[in-house]
Amino acid sequence: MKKLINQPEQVVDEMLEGIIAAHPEKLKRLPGLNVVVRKEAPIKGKVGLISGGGSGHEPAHAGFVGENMLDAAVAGEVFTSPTPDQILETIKAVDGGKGVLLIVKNYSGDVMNFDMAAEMAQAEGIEVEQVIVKDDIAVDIKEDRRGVAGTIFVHKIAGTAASEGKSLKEVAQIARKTAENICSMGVSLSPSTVPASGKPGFTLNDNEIEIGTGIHGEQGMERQSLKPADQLTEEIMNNILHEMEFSPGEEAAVITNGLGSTPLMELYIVHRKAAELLKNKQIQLKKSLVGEYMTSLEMAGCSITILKLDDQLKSYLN
Amino acid sequence: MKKLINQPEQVVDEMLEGIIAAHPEKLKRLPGLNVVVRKEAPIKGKVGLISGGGSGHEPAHAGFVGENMLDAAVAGEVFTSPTPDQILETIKAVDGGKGVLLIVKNYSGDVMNFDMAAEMAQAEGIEVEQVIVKDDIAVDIKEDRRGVAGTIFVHKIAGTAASEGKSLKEVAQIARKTAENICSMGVSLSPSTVPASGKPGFTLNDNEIEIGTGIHGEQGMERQSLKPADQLTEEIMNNILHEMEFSPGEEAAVITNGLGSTPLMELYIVHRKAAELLKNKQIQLKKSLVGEYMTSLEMAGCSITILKLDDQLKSYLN
Amino acid sequence: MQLTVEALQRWIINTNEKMQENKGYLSELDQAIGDGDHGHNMARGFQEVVNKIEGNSFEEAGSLFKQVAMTLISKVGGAAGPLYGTAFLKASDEWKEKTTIDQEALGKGMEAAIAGIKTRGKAQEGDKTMLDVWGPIHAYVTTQPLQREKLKKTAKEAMEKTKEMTAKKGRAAYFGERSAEHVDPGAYSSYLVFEALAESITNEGDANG
Amino acid sequence: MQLTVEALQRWIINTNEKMQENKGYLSELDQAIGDGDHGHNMARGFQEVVNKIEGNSFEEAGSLFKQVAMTLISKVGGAAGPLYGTAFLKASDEWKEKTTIDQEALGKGMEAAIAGIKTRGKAQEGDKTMLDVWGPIHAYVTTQPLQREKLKKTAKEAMEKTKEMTAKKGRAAYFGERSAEHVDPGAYSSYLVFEALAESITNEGDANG
Ligand SMILES: Nc1ncnc2c1ncn2[C@@H]1O[C@H](COP(=O)(O)OP(=O)(O)O)[C@@H](O)[C@H]1O
Ligand SMILES: Nc1ncnc2c1ncn2[C@@H]1O[C@H](COP(=O)(O)OP(=O)(O)O)[C@@H](O)[C@H]1O
Ligand SMILES: [Mg+2]
Ligand SMILES: [Mg+2]
Ligand SMILES: [Mg+2]
Ligand SMILES: [Mg+2]
Repeated sequence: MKKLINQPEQVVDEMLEGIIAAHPEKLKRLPGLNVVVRKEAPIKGKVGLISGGGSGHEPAHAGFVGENMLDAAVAGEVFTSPTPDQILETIKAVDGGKGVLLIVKNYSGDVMNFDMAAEMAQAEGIEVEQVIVKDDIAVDIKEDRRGVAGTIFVHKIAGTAASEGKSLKEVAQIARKTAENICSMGVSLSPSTVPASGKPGFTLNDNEIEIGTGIHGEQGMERQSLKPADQLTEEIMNNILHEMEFSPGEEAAVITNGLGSTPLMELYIVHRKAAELLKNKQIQLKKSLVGEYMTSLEMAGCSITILKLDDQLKSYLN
Repeated sequence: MKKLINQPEQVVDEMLEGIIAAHPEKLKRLPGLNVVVRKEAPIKGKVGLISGGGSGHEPAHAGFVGENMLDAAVAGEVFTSPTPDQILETIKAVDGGKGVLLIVKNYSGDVMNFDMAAEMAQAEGIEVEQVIVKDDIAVDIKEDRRGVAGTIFVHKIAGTAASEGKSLKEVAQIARKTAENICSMGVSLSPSTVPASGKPGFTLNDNEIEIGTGIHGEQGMERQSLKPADQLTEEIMNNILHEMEFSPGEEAAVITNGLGSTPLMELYIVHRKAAELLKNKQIQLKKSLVGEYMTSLEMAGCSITILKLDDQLKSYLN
Repeated sequence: MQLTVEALQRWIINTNEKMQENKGYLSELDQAIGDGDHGHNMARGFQEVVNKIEGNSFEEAGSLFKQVAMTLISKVGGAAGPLYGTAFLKASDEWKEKTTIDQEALGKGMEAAIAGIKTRGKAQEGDKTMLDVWGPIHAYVTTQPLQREKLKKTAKEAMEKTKEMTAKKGRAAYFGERSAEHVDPGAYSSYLVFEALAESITNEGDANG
Repeated sequence: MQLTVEALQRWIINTNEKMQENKGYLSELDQAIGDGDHGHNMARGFQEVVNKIEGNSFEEAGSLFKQVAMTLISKVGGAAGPLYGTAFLKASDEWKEKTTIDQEALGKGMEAAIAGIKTRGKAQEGDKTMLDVWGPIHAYVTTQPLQREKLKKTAKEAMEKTKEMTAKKGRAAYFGERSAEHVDPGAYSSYLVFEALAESITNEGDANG
């Protein structure tokens, strides 16, 4: 394991220190907790927005704390959901009197920990709503789908809605609508290594790739041999578009997301093909995000996320 | 070689297509050339700003084309300087009558190709100035130093100066002052593979790192065994600060730059230590950039860049 | 059988020792059908529990297990944290004010714990989770006189049975039928919990005492 | 010796064939003390040159070499592109209007080419670059009657000598003294250029013709 770290037990703490050292004018850390909060929080009259999950997905989630985005992010250990006590303190720290929305990715650990925190906060009289993101179509059963890079769209759209002063009910409703209109799928070319374990999460042969791998290295749909980027992109896009109903002329936003060690050059090559395929189907590409948004440490590969837009979602995305 | 590409000969062209597909409202490509230009270019009354070099350093350079930054970027083949004819066309495309500044990294290929283009443009009556960035202190002799991540600061500061309507002479002078106040140094944990060759540029043992490696895999200062991030950061910072004259209370901007496959988590761990060391020396950290700015395909490792600020540079950086 | 508060405390300390010893193995099990952190999660959480309770003496079982539960909830994380935490929290409610736990009280505590796990995790027995150890142990505790070796055997067999099951809940569910060649890591950590319980019973003298 | 425009054209076509054949080897040399693209750069550039000149017939040497130079400049890139491009551009100036090149004209063309390389690259002979082949060849061409095998030998020896040199210019300079175990890639590609020239001379019949 060749990593720029000190002690594996310290990676999350030291990373958060680094984030604060980089942006002391915008961010603060809740004392003693693995939580990054906007410096202005709590903001009166604005719904508080919290996301979080295991670490190792940077820039998710602390990287999305800021104006028109999140008020706070809770960081668990690497690939491990954060605990309810940390989430509860975060809720308290961002509640400006208008309630708090929790943006949760659909993993049993995240769901349970955020649930417990929401119950505790509600018991203390804070209004809390949750939106569960389930965008990874590599999992068959809809209810069991994992939350992956599409979560970024929920951060952004709910963030703008909250900034406009919308109520908790309204922000939650927009966030849920966003989540329901997102499909994602990834492909992995090489595994990542959790610092504490020191061993790669899975193994792939020299010429092997895995379609549908999750962002913690969860099993995907199938192993294949390496193929040209265009072919791979087409396969992923077909899977996604098969799940979504698009009529000619409708609009979409796309994230071509790097999983950690795939060069931006390759992401643009993939994005080029994705854009071409949308065009062929007369789907209008209104917004593109190409880069690392939801990573899996140094995993190689990428994911494609499509958000189907309507006028409301589009206006909040920009 | 496991890459998300089609034909190795097509990577630059397809990447540029992807960039344009992602941002059609902001960027255009010069027909038939590997050049990305702001949609509004040429902008009357503004000095045109061009950067460029071999591909494989994404987001450099096309990723920095935009408001308050570059007007255009010229992309060579992977790790190969672009040719004078492409640069000449770019100069013509961004000259708004106030002349053009070329931001060049100090590699003999880049210097010669940009020189030739500048001569050709001057012969056609266009005013051209150049600034050569030589920030990589891993090379002993100052005149031979390579241009690496510090180039981003030159893009940004010259970009703001140009936007303010400053003359070519003024913008060039500010750009040169910036370049003279930048020192960078990198460490590599694993090599990158140029698509056309299919083989890693060098080899490192499982426990080996190389201090001072260039962004094309050029030989560094020495090979060492892997050590804790804090120790490594201290070594790099000492090397850099040894080259720069800082008095207590003076101000700095820092880029903690990922070389391609190093997770953001690790970059923040390094940045944390860099910030701490600056604090110990009573140097005020005024601006931090942490992420991938000047990469080397999927090389693992990072570089640290320090820019010494004065009031003028600081005002243009923000 | 009567377990004093001290014996219960030793149960937890003994559980921690087993988690530390089996940290690597538990994470390996989790690497096969999950994300490879279960051992680290359990070892981190139980170490904190022991840091909190060791040296302290508790008057009654309720406050001991509330402390255990709250520490697990705030230190384990992942799926295991809320589940083990909820389990011990529900048991602590049952054991409030009790200075000794007899077999009946043990059964009642486990019943509450299992109900807590089910509510929190929305899983059933047979879904290839820790429930597939807790369930059989509960059945044994409520129907037969407690014996150290029998308890161990029951836990072990239940844990081993999860190997054949297809996961329906938690990360292992993503592996679908391919999960059916591996023991569930949460079932294994629960087996360790009850192995430690069995050993506590012996420490009290006769297993039926 | 007299080289017709057609013979000169065959020289360039033959050079391209050598670049294609040695593409991998040239990049390997460059991988050792540079960035591993020299073979790809030269092969790409000379292929374009041949695409442009093959089939066309040129009236005189100047326009042929201007075409060669401009294509190299716009297709090779890196350090080699401007240097080879400038070299042939300067030579083309010398060879303007000439329908044959004799040994004297060859020497004058090379002199101009070398001056161009030096101005553009700011290098000297001994810096471990392509100049360390161009220099010795120029010396030979301007002092002795041209002979095919002798020309080849001179080029080969000059190329091999770069192995011992320490690089002072170009990417190899970063390797400092560690560059001194490897042949310079640009020297090797220049050796191929002159080997092809030698073979063109033979095609014209007697090497001294
Ligand atoms: N919904 C659930 N109900 C009961 N047990 C569950 C559930 N989800 C997961 N588990 C248990 O938790 C274990 C995994 O715990 P752990 O690895 O620590 O968390 P995570 O899956 O979040 O990484 C599984 O082996 C399983 O026994
Ligand atoms: N300043 C220079 N003067 C003369 N020749 C040079 C100079 N710099 C580089 N070269 C030659 O160019 C060769 C490298 O070319 P190439 O690999 O194509 O370009 P790059 O170094 O930009 O990747 C070197 O082997 C050397 O012979
Ligand atoms: Mg986990
Ligand atoms: Mg090169
Ligand atoms: Mg796990
Ligand atoms: Mg080269």
